[in-house]
Amino acid sequence: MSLAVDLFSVIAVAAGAFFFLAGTAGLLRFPDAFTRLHALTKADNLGLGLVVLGLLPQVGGVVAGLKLVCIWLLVQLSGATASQLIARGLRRRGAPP
Amino acid sequence: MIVALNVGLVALILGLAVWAIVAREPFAAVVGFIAYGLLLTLVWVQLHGIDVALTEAAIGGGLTGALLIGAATRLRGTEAEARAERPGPATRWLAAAVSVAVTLALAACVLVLPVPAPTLAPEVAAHMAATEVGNPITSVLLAFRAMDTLLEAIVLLFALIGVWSLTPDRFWGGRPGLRQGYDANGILAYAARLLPPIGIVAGIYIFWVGADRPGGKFQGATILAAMWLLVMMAGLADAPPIRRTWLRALLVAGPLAFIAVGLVGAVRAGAFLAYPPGLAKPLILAIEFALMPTLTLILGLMLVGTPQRGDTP
Amino acid sequence: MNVPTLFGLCAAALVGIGLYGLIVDPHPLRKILAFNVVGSGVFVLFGAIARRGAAAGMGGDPVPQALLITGIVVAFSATALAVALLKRLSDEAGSVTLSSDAPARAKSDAGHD
Amino acid sequence: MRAMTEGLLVLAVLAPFVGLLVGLVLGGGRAQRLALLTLPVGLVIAAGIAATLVRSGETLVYLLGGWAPPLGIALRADGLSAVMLLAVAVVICAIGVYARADFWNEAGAPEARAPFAFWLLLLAVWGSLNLVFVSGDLFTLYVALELLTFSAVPLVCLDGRGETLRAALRYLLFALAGSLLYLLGAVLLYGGYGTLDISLLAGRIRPEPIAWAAAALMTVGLLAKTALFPLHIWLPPAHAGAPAAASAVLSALVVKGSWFLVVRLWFDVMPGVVTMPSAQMLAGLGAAAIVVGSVVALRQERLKLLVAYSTIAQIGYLFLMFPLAFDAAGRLVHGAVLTGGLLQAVSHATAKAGMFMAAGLVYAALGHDRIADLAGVARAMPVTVLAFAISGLALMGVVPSGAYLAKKIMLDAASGTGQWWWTMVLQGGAVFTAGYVVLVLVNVLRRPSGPVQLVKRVSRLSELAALGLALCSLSLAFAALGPVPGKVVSDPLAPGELGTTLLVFLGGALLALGLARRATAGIGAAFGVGVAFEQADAFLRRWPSASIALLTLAALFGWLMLAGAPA
Amino acid sequence: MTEFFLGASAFILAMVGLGLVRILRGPGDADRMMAAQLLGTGGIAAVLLLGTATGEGATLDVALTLALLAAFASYAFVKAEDGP
Repeated sequence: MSLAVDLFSVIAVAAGAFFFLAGTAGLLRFPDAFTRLHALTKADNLGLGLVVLGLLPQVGGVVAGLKLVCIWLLVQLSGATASQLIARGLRRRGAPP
Repeated sequence: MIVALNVGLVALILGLAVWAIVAREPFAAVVGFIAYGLLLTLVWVQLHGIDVALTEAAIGGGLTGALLIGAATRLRGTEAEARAERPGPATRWLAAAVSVAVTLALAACVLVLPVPAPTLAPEVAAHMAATEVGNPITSVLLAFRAMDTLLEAIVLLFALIGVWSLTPDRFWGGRPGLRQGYDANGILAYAARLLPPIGIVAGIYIFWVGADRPGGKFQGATILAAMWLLVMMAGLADAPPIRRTWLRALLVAGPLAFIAVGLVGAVRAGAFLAYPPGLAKPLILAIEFALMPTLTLILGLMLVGTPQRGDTP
Repeated sequence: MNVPTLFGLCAAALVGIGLYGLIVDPHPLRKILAFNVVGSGVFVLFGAIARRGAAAGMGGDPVPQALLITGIVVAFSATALAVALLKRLSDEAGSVTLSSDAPARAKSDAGHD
Repeated sequence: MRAMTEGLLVLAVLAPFVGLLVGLVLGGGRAQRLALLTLPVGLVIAAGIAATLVRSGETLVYLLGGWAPPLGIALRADGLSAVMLLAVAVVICAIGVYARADFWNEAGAPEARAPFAFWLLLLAVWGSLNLVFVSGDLFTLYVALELLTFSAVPLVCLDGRGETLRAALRYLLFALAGSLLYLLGAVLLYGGYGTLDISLLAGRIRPEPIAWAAAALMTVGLLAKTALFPLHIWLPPAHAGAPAAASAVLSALVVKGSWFLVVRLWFDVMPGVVTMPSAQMLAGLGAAAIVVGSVVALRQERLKLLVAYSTIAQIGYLFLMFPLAFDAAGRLVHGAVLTGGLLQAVSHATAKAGMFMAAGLVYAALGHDRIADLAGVARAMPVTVLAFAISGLALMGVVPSGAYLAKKIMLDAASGTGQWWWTMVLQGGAVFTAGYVVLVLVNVLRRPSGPVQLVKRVSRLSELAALGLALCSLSLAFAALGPVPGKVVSDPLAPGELGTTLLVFLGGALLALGLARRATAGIGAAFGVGVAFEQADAFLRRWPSASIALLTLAALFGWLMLAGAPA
Repeated sequence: MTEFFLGASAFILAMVGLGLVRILRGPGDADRMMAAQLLGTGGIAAVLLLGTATGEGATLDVALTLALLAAFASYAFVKAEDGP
């Protein structure tokens, strides 16, 4: 049982790490600011989500698990609001979309 | 693995520190510095200072970042003037030489630090029971070295008085910062309605666990201050005019309560800031509780800055 | 090399980097930034020293760790005061240079002549 | 009963702070009345501490929270602390009386910014200084230093003009650099010895790399805050630009806080670590400060800047005692020389406050303070000019001033230890001081070409406060005669003494003639020297030069301690 | 398991570092701000992994604080940029 749980954690965290890699690769390869940031947002949030998923069975305890999920949700929320605000500011000043 | 992690962390930190110093534009330097603050949090985790990591995350990651970003954006027009004053290569080399000398001397000191390292951990462990709290950091901050914590609150207050004393005369007593626009359907207003309830719970939670686990009034108050600022930035609430008596009363309530408890100790337990046996934990919690609103207000107001308009909203 | 020594050396480097910036960068905001880098270097050094003192079941010496929290707060207050002063200077004088010399001389004479 | 008297140490710190906290809530005129009420209370507390100390003869110790160091923090007051506490209380009270005229919030009127801030900051400076004097813990001292800086910086720019804001920012940034170096040293000491308590450290510290590095870093950090030449980058614009009452606080008191800490460190924490060569260098910087500060003071066109530069010279004086206080075994010891140094600090604190107050009154009355246009002021405001003159005499070390007695003690030590060069500096320093005092007096005593136009009547109370402090400084020798060995001042009115005083005046007059900006530009060579000094000062007060000097000095101090250490 | 978490943490940190190098160079301030915001996500992941590896439960609170204040600098930036 413990082995299966550990295996699940390893796979999820590894997948999360992969998404961080993908996000960074996109960042280095994509041509313009908007696509770059778009790619990075998606990849990083997925990456963090998978890491959180992988850690859920490891932290031991419902409260800690709730905290983990809460952290993920908060990052989602702040990422979404901040990128929207910044993008809107960019457009208002007439930067190329 | 842990070695690779630490070496990588150190390399990143040094790189970001260099970036914060040499970047061409102040804004780029400030962004680098914010990332630097984030990595410092990791350093504190690695050095087993979770309380410090919490403080760094709240202050370094949140408040200092917002403060510097705001300043860098506002001062964008002043870069050219400063660049013209950049010292010549001879001065820069000399500066580099003396800085390297200091680094080398410090490095030498680090390498000759005595083994075994002197430590007060056993002393703290031996006397912690008398303070009735489970977090050694809280024991130090509110019992063994309570004076420092009282002074810390007073330092913050002095800095706030300093910030206020810069007010243009015509605005004295008025509201700090600029009037913030309010857009009911805006994204910021959305965030400012959603985040603060979570933030307030988290802030109070971190304050509450501080007695027995990493956390405490200061870290909690920083989070609360950040939430208050968010609400103000979104235009949902306005900063209070600084002449309000209730505001000023709250600003001094924490330190005054701290001093009052200290004086009670002088009468009942034989020394200023001593706690009568059995009452240590409730008194410590009372002090922290009294300090929370004070610290929250001071931190928030310090970030909003100098009054720039009159009393009217 | 053990962890405290590694971070101790890192701290020494941070202090040097920050001091260099403090000396050469003419912009006050950059000096404030450099001050914070030096400060964090001092704090990391103290943190490394605290970690060396791990004993009695604690991951580090709690006394320096508690002092670090106070130190961070003090550094933050200093930053906030300096930034407020800098903003006000920029509003009032329209320039933020620190280099103008013996400034009281010209101004107060002009004010009363 | 004993605990009661030692509790005075806590009260000395708390009284100003509580006054400030409550004043902040009361606001406006009530804050100011509360501040004025706190002044005598603080004075009584300081006097109580001094009286207790004299009676018991041993250091007062108060364990905060009942926790003994190294875990807890101890407050301590020895003779050094008590004298400083008392001196600061007296000067603050006089400044309070003086400032009533400039910073007055009418009872019914709405709260005004500058007066409100001034009274709160005055209490803030006071509490912070008291904490510096009584704290026995290096980290608490760091916090105290920052408290002092945070309360002193806003005083500089109370008028809100761009120039003073710039001076304040420069002061803040340089002082912060200094505090970081101090903190770095304290951190190293904890890493090496596991305590921050002064008396425990004194027992554990040994001459070795960590102690040398810490001593060097802490010393230069404090010197930056004290503005010892060549680290005086921030002082002239800050002290000259502030309102007169604030200048008096800054110049007379605030710089003494960090100076006091240098004394504490060298004499009480690491007397076995610092070496004779490093003390010689410290005093050498002091000598340079006297020469440069005095000559540049002579070159000033404005009275307040002249007084600010003279502060730089007087700060130099305060460091002359270090090489003279070593005993035969090469250790720094408490003794007559330290008493002399302390006396000097107290007489400077009182005289310098009096001098800045007088200069401020002249400025307020005339609406300017151009030295060349001061003719007739002596007749128009005799009490103010008298206060300035007496402060000047006290600074020069004329009988029976405290500075005179201090100089005597140090001359005695210099000849006793064969350090003839300090005899020269001590005597020469008085001549330099006489130079700028004579310069100002000659100008105010000149007959005006027309009637003197006063734009404002100055408050008689303010004038008396300045005069009182000046007289205080001039008569300090009487007060201090007790603890000083009698032979030093056998006969202060002997013909020889009077002759020396006359010589000092004569030398000062010559200097003023040769170096002052306007007086006699004809004396070519001397004029060139004056310009050269001005340029050197301007160069050193550029930010990069000053900060490089700061770190270079740290390296030099470290090296001198390392090289001079017993093998 | 501990080793694996540490390794994953180091890996994500390396990615964060690589991204930083690219983004700090600009060109625009908005890019930089966004980058700092997003790299915070990687930092939070690293803290979580590190905390789990060392078994220090309180690191969760550190990550929680970071997550709460993650967007704070960005908000300040937008406000300062757009004016009140």
